[in-house]
Amino acid sequence: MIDRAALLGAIGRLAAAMEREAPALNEIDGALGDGDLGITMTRGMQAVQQGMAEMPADLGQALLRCAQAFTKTSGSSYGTLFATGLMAVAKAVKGRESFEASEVSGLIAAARDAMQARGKAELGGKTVLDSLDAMAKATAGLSDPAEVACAAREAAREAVEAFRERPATVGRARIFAEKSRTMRDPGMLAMTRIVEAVTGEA
Amino acid sequence: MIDRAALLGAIGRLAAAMEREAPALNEIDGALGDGDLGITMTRGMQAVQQGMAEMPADLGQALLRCAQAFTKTSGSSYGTLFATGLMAVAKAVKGRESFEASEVSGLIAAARDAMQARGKAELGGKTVLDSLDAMAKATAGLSDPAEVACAAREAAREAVEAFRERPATVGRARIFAEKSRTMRDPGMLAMTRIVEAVTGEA
Amino acid sequence: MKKILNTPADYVDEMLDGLVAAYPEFYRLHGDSHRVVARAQAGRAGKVGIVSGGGSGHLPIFTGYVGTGLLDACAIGDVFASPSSEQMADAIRAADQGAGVLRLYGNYGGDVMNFDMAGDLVEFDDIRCTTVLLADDVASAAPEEREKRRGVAGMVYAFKIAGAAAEAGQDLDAVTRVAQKAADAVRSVGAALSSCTVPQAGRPTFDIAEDEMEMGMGIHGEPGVWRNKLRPADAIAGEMMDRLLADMPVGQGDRVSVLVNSLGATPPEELYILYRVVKARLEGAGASIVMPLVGRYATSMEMAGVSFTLLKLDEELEGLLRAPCDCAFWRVG
Amino acid sequence: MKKILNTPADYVDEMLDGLVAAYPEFYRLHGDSHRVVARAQAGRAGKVGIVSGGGSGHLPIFTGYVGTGLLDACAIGDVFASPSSEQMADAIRAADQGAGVLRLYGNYGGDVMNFDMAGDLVEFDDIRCTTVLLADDVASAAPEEREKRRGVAGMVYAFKIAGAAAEAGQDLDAVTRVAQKAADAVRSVGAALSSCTVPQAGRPTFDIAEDEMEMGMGIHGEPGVWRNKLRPADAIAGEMMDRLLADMPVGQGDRVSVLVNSLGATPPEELYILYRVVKARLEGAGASIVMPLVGRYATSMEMAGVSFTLLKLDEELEGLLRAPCDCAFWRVG
Ligand SMILES: Nc1ncnc2c1ncn2[C@@H]1O[C@H](COP(=O)(O)OP(=O)(O)O)[C@@H](O)[C@H]1O
Ligand SMILES: Nc1ncnc2c1ncn2[C@@H]1O[C@H](COP(=O)(O)OP(=O)(O)O)[C@@H](O)[C@H]1O
Ligand SMILES: [Mg+2]
Ligand SMILES: [Mg+2]
Ligand SMILES: [Mg+2]
Ligand SMILES: [Mg+2]
Repeated sequence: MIDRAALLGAIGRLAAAMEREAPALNEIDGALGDGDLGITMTRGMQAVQQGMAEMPADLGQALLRCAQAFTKTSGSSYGTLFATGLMAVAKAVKGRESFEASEVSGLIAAARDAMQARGKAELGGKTVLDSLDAMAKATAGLSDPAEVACAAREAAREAVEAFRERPATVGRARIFAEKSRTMRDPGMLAMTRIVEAVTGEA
Repeated sequence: MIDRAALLGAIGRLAAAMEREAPALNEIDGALGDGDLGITMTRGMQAVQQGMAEMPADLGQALLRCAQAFTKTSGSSYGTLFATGLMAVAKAVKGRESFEASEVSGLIAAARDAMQARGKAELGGKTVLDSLDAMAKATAGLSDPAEVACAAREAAREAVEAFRERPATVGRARIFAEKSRTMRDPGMLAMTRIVEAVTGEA
Repeated sequence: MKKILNTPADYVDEMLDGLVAAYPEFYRLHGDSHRVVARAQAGRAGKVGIVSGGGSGHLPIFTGYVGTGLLDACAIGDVFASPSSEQMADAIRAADQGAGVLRLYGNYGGDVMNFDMAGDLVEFDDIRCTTVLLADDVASAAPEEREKRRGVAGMVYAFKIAGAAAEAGQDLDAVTRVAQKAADAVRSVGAALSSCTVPQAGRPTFDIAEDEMEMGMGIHGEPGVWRNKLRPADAIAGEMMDRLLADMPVGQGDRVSVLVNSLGATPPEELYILYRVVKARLEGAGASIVMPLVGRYATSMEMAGVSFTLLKLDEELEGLLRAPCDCAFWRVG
Repeated sequence: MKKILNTPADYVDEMLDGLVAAYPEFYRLHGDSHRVVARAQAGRAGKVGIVSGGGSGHLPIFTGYVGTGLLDACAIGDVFASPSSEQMADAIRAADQGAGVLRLYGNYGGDVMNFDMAGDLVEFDDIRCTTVLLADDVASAAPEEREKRRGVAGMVYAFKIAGAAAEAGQDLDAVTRVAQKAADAVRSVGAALSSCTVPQAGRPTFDIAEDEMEMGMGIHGEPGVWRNKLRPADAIAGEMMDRLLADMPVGQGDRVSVLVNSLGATPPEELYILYRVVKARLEGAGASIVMPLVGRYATSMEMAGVSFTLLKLDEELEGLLRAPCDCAFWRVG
């Protein structure tokens, strides 16, 4: 069961992880783009953390606040997409103080769809959408929290590698499509780190 | 005696000499300035030559035309100074169809003074003024045409060397005063070539 | 290329401070993000608002065009980086005079996401928003994929035309329609001779040899259609006109405006040399040139290079183009 | 730095062709030398004429400032080279409306000789001429030798003020007096970060390392007062203000205008960063800033660098500064 306490715990772990991973994420983003992915996530999570004390018990309201922390601190694609995904989940759990692990797959799918609508990218295009898609599929039908967490992590990790040899198709990296063919997508890698932190495995 | 025929002869020789010397004059001017001294003199003398057919017998009128050829074709210091000198001589011989070799010293002095007024430079400043000053002094009191010619040439040549080690004090070269200390002044060298051509020794 | 700045992190904030300090009669900072510039005097109540925005480093785009008969507000990001959607939402709020707001900006992925998100945010304020995207760079995608093209200097014309319509009291749908009409009638192409340097990066965005140029390059250094030896001015201008006219033919009796734009370092002297060819080509095709613009209207800081923008006019667009406007960088009428 | 041109020999002629083609409402070529630009519509009969001139490569200086409330005509030489005295005489003839002509230009040896010679030439046309020289570059000579200083961006203010006086119907002596007053009240200083390239030369005028700058450098690359590592914007602006204020103190209650000028490649973003310091210094001294100018007003083609120009105002100068003017590069009122 995921409630306010669980959320606060996840926020703390994610903020710490992003701070730790920032240089690595900046570097991989910098190879094909502007090298700000680590900054985007770190700043966003710092702002989320600052709002932790007054975080509402209504998970919809709470996740909306998290989203707003990102819309305030970042104009980068990933920050906006992440906020979009959070808002989609917020909408889905609005008015509730908890949800079950069995709902996670559907929530991830909702985030994926909202982010796809926002970013107008195709599935299969080597973006964070493909990580989410893999995670939604891998967690579908599961209800044990540990199993859900494990499946999500595995799916995220495998997606990064599965798409490694593909050319980038969106964002700044698209310009360097050929060069990108040997490189992991920064946004997919970031999503792996995010799931790892949220599920307490990082 | 200098008359229209003598003037036309001198013009022909000078135009040819300037064409021939242009690369050398451009090069020495280029070392400290904009490298246009040869172009200035070549263009000016070409324009003078174009007016040769209708050159008036009145030497004042004729020299005024020569001056105008330079005011039309050049905005460079040397062209304007040269035109100024020619205009001063033109004024002095206005209405006359000839003058004597004994007058040359005074005419050079008149040119020197007009050019000094125009360019506001001091005598002794390593410029064409110093060539003219030396020539005026060396030809003073002489009346034999060959003697006058020889004295003017010698004076011009000696002046170039006498000022060689001095720093430039005017024009673009002044910026490179130190570097200029080992170099001949382009305008003084040009005046030597001019006298040589005009007196038939080039 | 060297830059005059204090620290890269302060570049945009200090730049905006200086801009509003120099022109308090035109610009003010709105809100507390320090990244939203609005008109010093807000537009008339009931006037449709027009906002734009995007990364810094393109002055006068975007901020410079806040002014009467032009934009109402702008959100500005770091150099070549989108502002946040909250800042865009703030710009929309600043621009709103109760008649809705047109979002008018260039087609870049991050900006599009953020302006869309900003629209979601201001829904809570009951502000109605429409969108017109500039996608005028013919070198950035084939005609079949026009909607994928980047937005470049064509924005200048769109700001002018939409701004005039809004100033004239047209409603949001009408302003949006005419802005879209301008966006559809505008084509641009650029050529770069040297890179600029993003302050945070500290080194040129791309390397290009001292005797090379790149045709069709984008204003952030996006690759163009060819890179080769620098060509003579008339050949460069000729090819740029070929590319524009292939995409949007201009013929006998057509009326067009044309913008010959420096990307930054290229001085006006060179623009005039190019303009000879532009004029000869357009008039040679039988077209008349209306209000040509030659200068720095959309830049990439100190990048050397040029862009040409062609706007095909009808009576409505020409009237709006000629209408008065006023900002620190451009004045008509 | 690369240039867009056809052949160096045609650079200036083609540039002027393009300029008059782009702005036929402002400029026309006068006479047959192809190097004299006059107002498209000559000034009123009986108006005092104002001419300027000098080498090309400084747009908007000189040609750009031909216009109402500014100059009547200009003679333009090759890049960084004086026009001929005949061309200057032609410009004086174009400017004359029967009330005499003020020659208003920068203190460079060749230009001075040629404008003096041009005065001799137009004596035959019975045109009365006066002269005011700009010698505003404080870095180019000590205060004791002020008359030896180079003329730089201060010209812009002198054109504006003399132009307004002439437009207002003042006679030649009055226009000359007020132009001299402006010339006496103006001080400039520049700093260069990179060289420009004279087309005929084909290589940068001077070499300067990628991490160096030069303080006090002239607009043709004349050496400055020091060359050293590039400093932060605030330090550069601070030193430039120090130099100006040491030469012409500004204090409580003074009214000044200030021009923060790009020498070419330096983008407006950087000018605004500098302007913060300029404003703080002047206001900190108790002075009020009137009509600050920030932009490209006097350049060396694609040179990177800036100049600051300070003009101390009295009531008369302020009135003339604020009077209307109009040309393709600057409009007031
Ligand atoms: N339109 C899009 N749709 C989905 N994912 C996207 C999109 N654009 C970018 N991404 C993802 O975001 C990552 C890059 O994010 P970020 O560094 O914030 O981009 P930028 O700095 O270029 O705005 C990419 O690796 C990709 O996974
Ligand atoms: N003010 C001056 N007075 C006297 N002679 C001068 C003056 N200025 C330049 N000169 C002479 O002219 C020569 C340079 O001429 P020129 O190349 O035409 O100059 P620039 O190209 O810099 O205008 C100098 O070598 C010097 O002899
Ligand atoms: Mg990035
Ligand atoms: Mg980014
Ligand atoms: Mg020379
Ligand atoms: Mg010269």
